[in-house]
Amino acid sequence: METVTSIKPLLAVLVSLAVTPILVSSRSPNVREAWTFVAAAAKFAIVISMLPVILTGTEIVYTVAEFLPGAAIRFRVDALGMLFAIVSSSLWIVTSAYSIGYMRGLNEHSQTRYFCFFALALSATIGVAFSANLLTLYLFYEMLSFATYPLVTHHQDQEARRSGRKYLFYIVGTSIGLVLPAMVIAYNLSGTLEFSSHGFLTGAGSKPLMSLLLILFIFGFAKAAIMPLHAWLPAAMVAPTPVSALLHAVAVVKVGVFSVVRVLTGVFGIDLLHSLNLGPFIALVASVTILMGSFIALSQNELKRLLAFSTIAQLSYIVLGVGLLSPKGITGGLIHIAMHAFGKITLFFCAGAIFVATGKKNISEMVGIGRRMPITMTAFFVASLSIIGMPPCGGFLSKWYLALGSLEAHQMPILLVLLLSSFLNAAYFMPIVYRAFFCGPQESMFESGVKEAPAFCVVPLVITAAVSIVLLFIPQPFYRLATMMVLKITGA
Amino acid sequence: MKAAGLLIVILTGGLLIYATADFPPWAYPQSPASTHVSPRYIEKSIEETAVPNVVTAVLADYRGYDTMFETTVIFAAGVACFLLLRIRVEEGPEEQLFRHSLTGMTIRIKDGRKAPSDLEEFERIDAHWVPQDLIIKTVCRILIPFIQLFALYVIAFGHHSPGGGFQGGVILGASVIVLAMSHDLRSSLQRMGEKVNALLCAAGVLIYAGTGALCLAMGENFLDYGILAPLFRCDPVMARSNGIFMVEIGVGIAVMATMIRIYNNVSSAGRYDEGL
Amino acid sequence: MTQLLSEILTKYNYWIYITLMMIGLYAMIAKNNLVKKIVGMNIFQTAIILFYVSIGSKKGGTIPIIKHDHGAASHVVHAAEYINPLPHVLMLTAIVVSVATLGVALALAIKIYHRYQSLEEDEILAQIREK
Amino acid sequence: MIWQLDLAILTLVVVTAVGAIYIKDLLGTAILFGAYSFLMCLLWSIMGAVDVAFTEASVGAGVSTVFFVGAVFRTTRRTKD
Amino acid sequence: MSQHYPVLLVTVPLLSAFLISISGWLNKRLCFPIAVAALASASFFSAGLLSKVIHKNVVLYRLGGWAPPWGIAYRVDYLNGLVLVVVSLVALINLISTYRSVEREFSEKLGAFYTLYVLFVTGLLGITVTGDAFNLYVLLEIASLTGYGLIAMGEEDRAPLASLNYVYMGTIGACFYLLGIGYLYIVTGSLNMADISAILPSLYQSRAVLSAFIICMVGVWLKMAFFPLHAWLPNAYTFAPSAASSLIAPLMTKVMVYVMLRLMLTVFTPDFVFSAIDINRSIVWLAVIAISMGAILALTARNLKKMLTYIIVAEVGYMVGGAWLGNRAGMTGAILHLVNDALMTLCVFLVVGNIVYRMKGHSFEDLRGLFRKMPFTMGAFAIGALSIIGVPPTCGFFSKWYLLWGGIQAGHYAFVAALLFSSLVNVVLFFRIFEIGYYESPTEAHGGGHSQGSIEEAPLSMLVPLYLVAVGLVVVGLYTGAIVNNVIRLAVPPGIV
Repeated sequence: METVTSIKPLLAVLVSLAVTPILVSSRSPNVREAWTFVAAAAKFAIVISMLPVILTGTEIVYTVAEFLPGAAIRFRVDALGMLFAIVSSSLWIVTSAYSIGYMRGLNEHSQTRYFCFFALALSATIGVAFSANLLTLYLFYEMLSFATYPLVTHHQDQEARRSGRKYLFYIVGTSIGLVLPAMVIAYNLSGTLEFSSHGFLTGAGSKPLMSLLLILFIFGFAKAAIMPLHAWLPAAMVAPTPVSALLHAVAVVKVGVFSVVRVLTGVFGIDLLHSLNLGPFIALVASVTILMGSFIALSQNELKRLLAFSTIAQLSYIVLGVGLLSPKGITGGLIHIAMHAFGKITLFFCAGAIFVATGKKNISEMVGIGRRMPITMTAFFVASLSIIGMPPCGGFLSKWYLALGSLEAHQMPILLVLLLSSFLNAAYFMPIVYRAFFCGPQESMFESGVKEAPAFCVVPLVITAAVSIVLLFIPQPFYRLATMMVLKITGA
Repeated sequence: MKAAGLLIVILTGGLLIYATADFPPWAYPQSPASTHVSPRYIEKSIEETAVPNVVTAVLADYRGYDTMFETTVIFAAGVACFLLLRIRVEEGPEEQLFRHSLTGMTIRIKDGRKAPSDLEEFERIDAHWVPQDLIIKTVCRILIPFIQLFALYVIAFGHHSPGGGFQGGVILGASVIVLAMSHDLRSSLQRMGEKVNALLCAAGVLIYAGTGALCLAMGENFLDYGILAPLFRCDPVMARSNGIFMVEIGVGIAVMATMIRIYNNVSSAGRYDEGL
Repeated sequence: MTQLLSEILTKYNYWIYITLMMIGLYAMIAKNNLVKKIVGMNIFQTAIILFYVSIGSKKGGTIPIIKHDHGAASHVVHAAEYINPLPHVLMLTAIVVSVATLGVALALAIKIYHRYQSLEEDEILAQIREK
Repeated sequence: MIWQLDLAILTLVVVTAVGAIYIKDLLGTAILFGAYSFLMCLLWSIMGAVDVAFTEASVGAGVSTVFFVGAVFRTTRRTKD
Repeated sequence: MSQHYPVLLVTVPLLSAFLISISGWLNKRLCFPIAVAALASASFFSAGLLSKVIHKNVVLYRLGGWAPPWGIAYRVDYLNGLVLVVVSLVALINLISTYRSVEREFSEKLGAFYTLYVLFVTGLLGITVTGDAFNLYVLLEIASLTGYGLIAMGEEDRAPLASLNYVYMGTIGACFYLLGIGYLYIVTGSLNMADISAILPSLYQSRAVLSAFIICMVGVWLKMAFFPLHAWLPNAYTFAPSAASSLIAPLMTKVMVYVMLRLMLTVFTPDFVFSAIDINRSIVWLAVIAISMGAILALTARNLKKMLTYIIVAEVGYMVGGAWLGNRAGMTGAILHLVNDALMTLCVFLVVGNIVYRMKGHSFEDLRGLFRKMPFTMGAFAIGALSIIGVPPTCGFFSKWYLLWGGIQAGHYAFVAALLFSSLVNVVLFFRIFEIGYYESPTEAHGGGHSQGSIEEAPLSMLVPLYLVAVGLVVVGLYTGAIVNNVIRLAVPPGIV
């Protein structure tokens, strides 16, 4: 594996950090938001500029500080990190536009703080994507936890306070209580924390110890919302919708899943998991979460909560894919990072747009909304197809690979889980769409006439919905990156 | 609390008794303490410092650095007492007592009314102390010069006999305290005011540390008095002796001033008005 | 038995210092009055000084002031003839430290009395709790 | 060194120490503490520590006692224990 | 000149203290500049010493020109070189930062305050630099005595009582140390640390040596407030004036931890401490209790400053536990945490100083709406809090890492659990503060007169040093590798693996 040293990963992380002083000091909202855009664009440009190098199979490395042999603050850009970084940095641009529309539309307070911490959170996300070892990953993981706290509790009322507590209790409690000791134990066993393509724990300890470590890691990264540590995610839906959209459909939860994937592939390694036969355990945990999440989502009335439970279920697809330990399954899981991101963010944007335009949060109040907000609801329809996994949307691709993976791994029950889950997805999304469009004029809860949310809200969601469709036909570069990663970790 | 205290005391005592069993017998001449470091002091002190009183030699030369900080401790205590207690009051306490010196009659002035302080025959007396104590006053007045003389002797003769800066300084301070007790605080403050006292405190330790710094400035290690020989126009060994003397003077001044300072603050609760 | 007795006799200074130290320690822990505690503190400190002075003593030794004649400093001095001076030096320091601590402690006690009109710890704590 | 004298002083030292702790009058405590210091000073001069004894006589028995008396004078003599 | 650094380090502040005292009576305006100059030069000398130690070797200095063990000697090695830099820098930063609050609280007695301040620092520097066991005691008394005075000057009524309790406990602690040294002296006849440790190996089985060790340790633990000997600390630090508490809280306990390490590593040597006597596991258990109790007691506090003092109690448990684990990682962690904790504590106590300066109080009620009123102060507080919690890249994480690693290596899982428990409790503690500052708006009674939402930030002279420390937390964290490799690795004796 060739490596080159470049400061670009650090720049990608720091570029959003760098604008925060400007954001704090600027008095005019326009200047502030312009800077946000500049930062987002710059970040995306830096990330994309690394893509050609990565696609040639080279990795980019940059060491900031080494504090112990084998434990440094170091960036390493590989295919998996690149995949995740592209998703999150491109969605930041879209979300910035959406945020402006949403925050101004609702005339929210403390917008400066909001944009500052948003930028911080993005820094942390990119940092996680590019981290070369557990220590760096943990660093940015924690940074993300604390940077998103003010975003989650943006409304500063009692409900936000409760949710904030829950959020911290789950996220920080597990990261300090489970991940930190697991990390120290891993370091004590192997003398390094550096991710490697076949894991660094091979032969380092007995099976019970390895299983313990696995449990500590999987549940420790509670951002992945694997049951029973999922309760923070619905609670965190008190946040403003753009926050929910980017952070809770993309950045935060994906960081959790990404960390789990990194640990499974870079710390344990597929071979070790194979030889210890831990794959079925991971698959089991993921399957339970998928089914439970979908079932609970069926019973939700508040749209954002429904989306939250849907997210919980969808995240576990990714874990499930890796847990299958088969090349196709892993490919499917990795692609799902991108597919789900575009689909779910569209859904959240729609929910936010509905709230901005009508002030409605509950599904039961949305009968007939399709006539009033046709563009929004069309996008909603497209995105839900993607989530369900039906063509012509990108979600189909990832689910297809997951199904292939389960066949490859000879795990029929998993295939059943996937099918059942898709069915459940359809069962909670389709009624919403149906009732939004197909209802009599007398049933409709809205006056006639089209009244969409502000353009700043609508344009982003149209873009992301379109991307969801496009991704089925042009899955590059995500597909390419995922297969590169699979090639690297399985050696196949 | 009492039971807990007793328990702790018994535990600690038990530990100490346990340890004592391994001690060499009391006053055993071959014990490590008597054979390891200290013989050199006894055998070489005259040769190296020309001071027969070994304690003084060790105190101010071999371990002179300790002694500097010991003086600093005293100085710090003085400053701390001042910082803690001193309160500046514009007018005196609520009531003041004045005695008519001819008749012995006492009058009481309340609530800051005009006091007859400008009249010669009235003298201010402490609110808590009424009797006229002519004998004590006179005896003390006679004694104080002798006490002070003795104190100076103790400082100066510390090289050859028990004594030195500390003891002399304390006695010197005590002489002023005796004055304050036999007369009153105000008359001792007249002789040594607060500001003079505070400056003396600092000056005393400054003499000590300054001597050390002088050695440093002349190119030797801190407090290495031998280098001062050219200043004293004598050989390095005598220079050590003289250096010790300088230092002892500093100690004496600092200790004296601090003892007075602590006494003034404690006995008047920081008001510098009516003492013991 | 005789061994025990000789143990007691040869080290009786040490036993006394332990006793005094424990008296002081007990007073500091168990007494309620602030000034009593300060007295205990001083007894505690003097006990340690007694201990050090006991280390210094030497059978057959005299006080550590060298007999000398002016001009004839060259005559040999035997360490065994004089008491160990080092503990004395250390204890001069300790005495001074104890009086310094005493001064500060008394100043504090006076300050406390002016605030609470009491030197009894329990009464003061009760006053604090009432507030 | 006369051991009888030594023993007597040691006993007295303990007695004054206990007395200083237990007497129910702070002025008495101060005075007994002075006596304690002075006995200590005697003890040390018996042991040959003349400089220490000298210091204790002036500091412990002298100035410290005066400080105690001053403090008691500025606060109160009464005590419960 | 540079061969005199060790003594200049101590005597320049000492002489300046006397000058400050004099100028307090003649010209008050000079006090502060003299103090700054003194501590700045002390920082310069300590930095010079550390670089000398790194580039050459151990620095020795004979005071009065007498060779040890007859005279007093200074000995600067990797361990105390590091601590010296920390002490002098923390004292300097705090001095500059608290200039305004000192002016306000002590305008009458400026000279006396700064005299004690500089003397306190002198005492700590002297404790750190000395190689003589008795000299250490004298300097300990200087630091303690000045500390009593500084603490008792708090505006609150309870300060004198808290300080007097500190006097009692501190005196017992110092006397125990003195007694322990006496025991060592009686069996070795020496007071020089290096000399004692050379004589000791033949006496490892002696009961007197064991007792000396225990007594010294108990004394030092009393001084550093190691649970259950911590009773004096919370009140003393809570009621002290803010300028004094932000000086004493970061430094006093840390320097005492240094003394403990010095006793363990140099005087008694690791051979004795970890092999000849078999008590290290039980001491780590004590540390476990200390950490847990510190955390639990902190939960009960209803006052920001008091909460922080209990956190100090827990942190002392960290360091004692780490040092007693008996392996290299634990010892490294203890030393590293000593440095980090000094900075972290300084940071949060400076924040408290700023809050007290503006809000005139430090109970939880005074913190309402503080994020809006003092956003920059609270920003720095957040960094300090994250460091205490142990979030990378702040320095608190890295020392905790070493401590955890040491605990796992030693197989002492209770210690690991206690560390994690206390970190989690710290999260609760600090986020409770954040919640109060973030969600609750000041009540009318407290906000009186001020319009809501207006910024009342502390003056720049307090903010700049605060941010210097806050950024320093991150920088020290990032340079942990360099600190450990160049200094701490060499400070831990090779006997400890």
